[in-house]
Amino acid sequence: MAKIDTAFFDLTKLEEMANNDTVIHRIDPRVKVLVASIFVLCVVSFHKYTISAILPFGLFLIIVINLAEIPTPFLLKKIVLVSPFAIMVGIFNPWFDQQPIMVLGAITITGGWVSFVSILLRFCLCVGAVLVLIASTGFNTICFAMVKLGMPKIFAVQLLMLYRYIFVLLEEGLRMYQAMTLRTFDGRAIAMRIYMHLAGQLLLRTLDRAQRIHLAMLCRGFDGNIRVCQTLRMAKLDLFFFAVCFAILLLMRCYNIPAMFGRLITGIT
Amino acid sequence: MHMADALLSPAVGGAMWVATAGTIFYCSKKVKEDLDDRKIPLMGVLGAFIFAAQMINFTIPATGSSGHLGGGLLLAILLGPHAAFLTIASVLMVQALFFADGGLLALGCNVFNLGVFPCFIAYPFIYKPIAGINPTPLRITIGATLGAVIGLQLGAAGVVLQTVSSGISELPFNAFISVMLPIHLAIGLVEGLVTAAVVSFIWKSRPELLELTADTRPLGDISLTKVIGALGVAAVITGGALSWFASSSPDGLEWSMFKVSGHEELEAPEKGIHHTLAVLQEKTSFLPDYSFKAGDPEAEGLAETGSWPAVDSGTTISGLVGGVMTLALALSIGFLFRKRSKTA
Amino acid sequence: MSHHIVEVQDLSYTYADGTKAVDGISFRIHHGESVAVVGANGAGKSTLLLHLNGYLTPQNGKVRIGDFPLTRKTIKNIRKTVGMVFQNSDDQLFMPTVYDDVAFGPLNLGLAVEEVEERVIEALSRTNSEHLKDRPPYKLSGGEKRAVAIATVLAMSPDILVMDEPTSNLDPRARRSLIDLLSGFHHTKIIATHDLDMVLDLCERTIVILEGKIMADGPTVEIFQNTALLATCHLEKPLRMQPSPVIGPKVQ
Amino acid sequence: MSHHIVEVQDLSYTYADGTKAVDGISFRIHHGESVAVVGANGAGKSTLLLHLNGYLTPQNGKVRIGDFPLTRKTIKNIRKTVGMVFQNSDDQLFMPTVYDDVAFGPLNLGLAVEEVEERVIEALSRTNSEHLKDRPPYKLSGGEKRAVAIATVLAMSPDILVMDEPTSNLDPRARRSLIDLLSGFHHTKIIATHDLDMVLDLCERTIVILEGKIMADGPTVEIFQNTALLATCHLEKPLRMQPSPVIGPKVQ
Ligand SMILES: Nc1ncnc2c1ncn2[C@@H]1O[C@H](COP(=O)(O)OP(=O)(O)OP(=O)(O)O)[C@@H](O)[C@H]1O
Ligand SMILES: Nc1ncnc2c1ncn2[C@@H]1O[C@H](COP(=O)(O)OP(=O)(O)OP(=O)(O)O)[C@@H](O)[C@H]1O
Ligand SMILES: [Mg+2]
Ligand SMILES: [Mg+2]
Repeated sequence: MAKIDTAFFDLTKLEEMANNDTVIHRIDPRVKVLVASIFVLCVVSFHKYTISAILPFGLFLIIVINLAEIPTPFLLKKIVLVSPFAIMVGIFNPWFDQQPIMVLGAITITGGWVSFVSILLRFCLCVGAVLVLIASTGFNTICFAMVKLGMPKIFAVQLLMLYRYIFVLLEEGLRMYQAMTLRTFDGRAIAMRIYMHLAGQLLLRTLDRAQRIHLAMLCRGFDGNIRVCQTLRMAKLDLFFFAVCFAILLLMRCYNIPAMFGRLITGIT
Repeated sequence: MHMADALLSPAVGGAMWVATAGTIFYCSKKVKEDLDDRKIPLMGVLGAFIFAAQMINFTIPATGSSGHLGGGLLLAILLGPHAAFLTIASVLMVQALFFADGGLLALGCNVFNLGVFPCFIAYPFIYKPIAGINPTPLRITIGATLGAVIGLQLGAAGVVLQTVSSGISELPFNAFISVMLPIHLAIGLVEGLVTAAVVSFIWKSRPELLELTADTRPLGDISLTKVIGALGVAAVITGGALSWFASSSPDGLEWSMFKVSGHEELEAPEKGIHHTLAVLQEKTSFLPDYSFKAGDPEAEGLAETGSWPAVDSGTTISGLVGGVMTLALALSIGFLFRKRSKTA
Repeated sequence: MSHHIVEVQDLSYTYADGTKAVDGISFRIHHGESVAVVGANGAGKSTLLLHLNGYLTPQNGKVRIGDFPLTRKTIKNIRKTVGMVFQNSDDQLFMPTVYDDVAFGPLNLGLAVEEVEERVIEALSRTNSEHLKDRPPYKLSGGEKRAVAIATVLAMSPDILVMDEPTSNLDPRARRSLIDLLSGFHHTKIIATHDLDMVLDLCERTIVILEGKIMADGPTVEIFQNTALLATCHLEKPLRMQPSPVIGPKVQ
Repeated sequence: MSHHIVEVQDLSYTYADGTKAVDGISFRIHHGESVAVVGANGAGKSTLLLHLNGYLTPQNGKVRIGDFPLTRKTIKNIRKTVGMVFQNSDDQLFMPTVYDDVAFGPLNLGLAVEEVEERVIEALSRTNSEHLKDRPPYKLSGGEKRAVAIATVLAMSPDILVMDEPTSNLDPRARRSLIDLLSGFHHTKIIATHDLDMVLDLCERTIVILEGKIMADGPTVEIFQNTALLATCHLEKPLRMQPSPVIGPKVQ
């Protein structure tokens, strides 16, 4: 079936999760956006051969996922779905970088394999972080948070509008796609020639719709400025949460905790 | 093709973020100055349209593979470059958040690659001069196809540059670009044809809509010098950020300098295919491997930061043991939560 | 205030492609009247309505709303006076939540936040949709969307309500509750529709349009009894005025 | 050929987001029957119809069309047998001209060009829209679009016609001519609609759905006289079965 069905599903599913009410959901969205950004920045800032030092970040993520009660199978499925590009690019590392990095008995592990695993790890963590952010916050709230963090308002307004009409247009597109499929019989994706007509038709309707929406806005006193009464209140608890997360992330970034831990256990220095 | 966080270094990702954010601010100001309040709903709805249209795949004739609408150039034609850039940024942001296409850090790169080139290069310098003020279907087709192809080639080159200069992937510049460009040539052709068809369709059926939406002012609006200037600023920012990161971690700089000079101390394996590839990479990656922080080798875990080729089995084993334990801890935490939520 | 609240004089409008959608229409609608505009598909109903709130400015002729002739200068005031409910509610609900959407207009009027809140709550409760406050519009059913769309308009406290096909795509119950809702309003109402049974319930006066021209303008009941007129204008008697079918005509 | 032509057994469908749109529906429709599917907004009518032409494959339960159970293998045949007319004709007409659009299906069937031409002309003439042949679909009126949409389906010579709200947004005359058109077809017809008066004219049997479940299935006239049932299912008696309003109730 077409991607368009799944897109609809993903959007509604994530939006639904965002309507939950957990500790993580209640945190101020600005804090969440910032923590997610710092998280990603920390993860990607490790050297390319790093594996063990990144693992604690996974731990952090798993704790947040569970606190936010986000279903793990769903997340895993999404991560796998988008992995091809990272894997495709990363898979060349073992080939180009055959520098031995460690020897475990008879097996020599090359730098390429280590950095490949590292890429996959980073990938899962970064994608995970984004999905957790959206699933625990919701798109509109993220937008408001970004405005508070300095995003231009006009950008935010059309972003909100885009999000609002994605649902309408996906449905419209889906129905056109259904109508077309029902008169084709070989079950393959649609021909490019047909697609052009489909897209043109949809665009025409979209442009007309834009005019009607503009009219609707004008009728209600729209003058180029969008005013929204949305109040975000940063509570002490939010600041505390931010401080704690920041400290933890920094700690994990600066110290290779697993290695330290391992040294402690094995007694090797 | 979307850049992914996992392949980016913070320096490159950060620099691209700054450049993109700057462009967003600039365009927001421009659109606001435009005082055309029709554009706000139009941008939103057209963004949603691009999003929906991209979700329908079609087969590319004679190849059997499937493609989808790109949208950058189409938006520029319908909205003018500034509004189009904002719209593309929005579409990519929604995709990054909901479909994990790319990621938070890579968003900067993706918006840059898929937005700047079509809006500020392909549209004003290729599509517009060719299509002219009184377009014909032929002019539209040529302009859109060429514009899309060139825009996408630049975008693909952007992906390659960003990947290579991040240095997480080992792909050498030459090999990578010689794969990316031809692939995106094909994609660009398809995208161009679809864009052309869609624009011609609107132009034929409701010409007034194009007049209504398109930036009717001629080229003077964005001059070549301005664009080159903006790109130059972006490049300077990139370079500045890079060298700042580099100088703040002298070890990393030193390390890459050694690598470039092929210094003996590094004892890199300088023979056979590795040697040639290494040389190739040195020659081609004009932004060498900068690393963000390699300051404290002890804290980094010597084996992993790999002050090349130190194979310290002790550190390695403790890293391994600790890593396995972390993993086990992670799994058990997940398991515990699951159990609790089931009993609750 | 002027005695007649909506006045259209010899209005014409031609679209860019040459379609003459409105062709010399004149009428007056008084304060508190409820008027139906009916006619075939493409007769020009929607185009006419677009003039009443100043989205289209007259190419020919005049439009007067209350004390103001419709000009570039008065448009802003006129849009405050005239509230328009669209055929497709999705076009009208463009904000992230129902609350934001209803608050959009009052905020643009420059009201204080508390007053905005008050208006929103009042508008939502008048359309019985207070419980939908925090929902995003795409999660509403067709009937709920229509009710919220009306609330967005009411929040501007307009004097005149203009509606384009308010009952389309609603199930019978949702249609009925909409009609009940509208009959409770004491605004001047102008409704373009194909649902002649609703006209029978809501409007004492009907204007019939054919190809951009007024064919009849008078009391609803009189017009609906003029079978010849209805036939030329692509209309039919309202279903309730048609003979009830023989029960069980087709069971084999 | 099988005696009963459409058979649905214990069909359920849950959308990816967890909405249970169809919940254990079973019925049999015989050759030549004309059946209405009615129910509130969101009752699951459209979802049910999408199963009958193989756009959705059953998650639970079975669908049999003619001699074939609906499976991945038989989909092709089933799509040929079942023609579907959508609620919004714009969704269905996407080719540059009416001719191309009607020819789209037959061409996909792999027919020879002459035969395609023949079929197109025949389908267009059966819906009285031959004169629209070379017009682009987006320039047609609502009623014309609906007629062409039906022609696109007829060109595939289906045995069964499935229609989702065929009369929505049509003016009274266009609605009437559609009803006349449909009553002239001898196909098996399955029509989901809110227009109960049309049901009265076209369908001898009605299936009432509420929240994905069948609440009633029987002769139309019986169902429409069961006021209690109609009320629980968000429906009302067809307008023609409602009392005619007192003439002139509201003229002031
Ligand atoms: N944007 C437009 N450009 C060109 N022609 C248009 C446009 N909008 C409407 N028309 C044409 O103007 C005429 C009147 O259209 P209008 O939408 O006012 O009719 P209507 O009475 O509202 O019809 P319906 O009952 O189908 O809503 C029609 O012939 C239509 O095709
Ligand atoms: N693609 C989808 N994804 C998720 N839920 C959906 C989807 N399509 C429909 N639904 C939901 O399934 C239920 C049944 O919808 P359906 O469209 O079948 O109702 P319907 O009876 O045709 O309503 P209407 O009379 O308004 O056309 C509704 O609750 C609807 O919100
Ligand atoms: Mg209309
Ligand atoms: Mg439906």
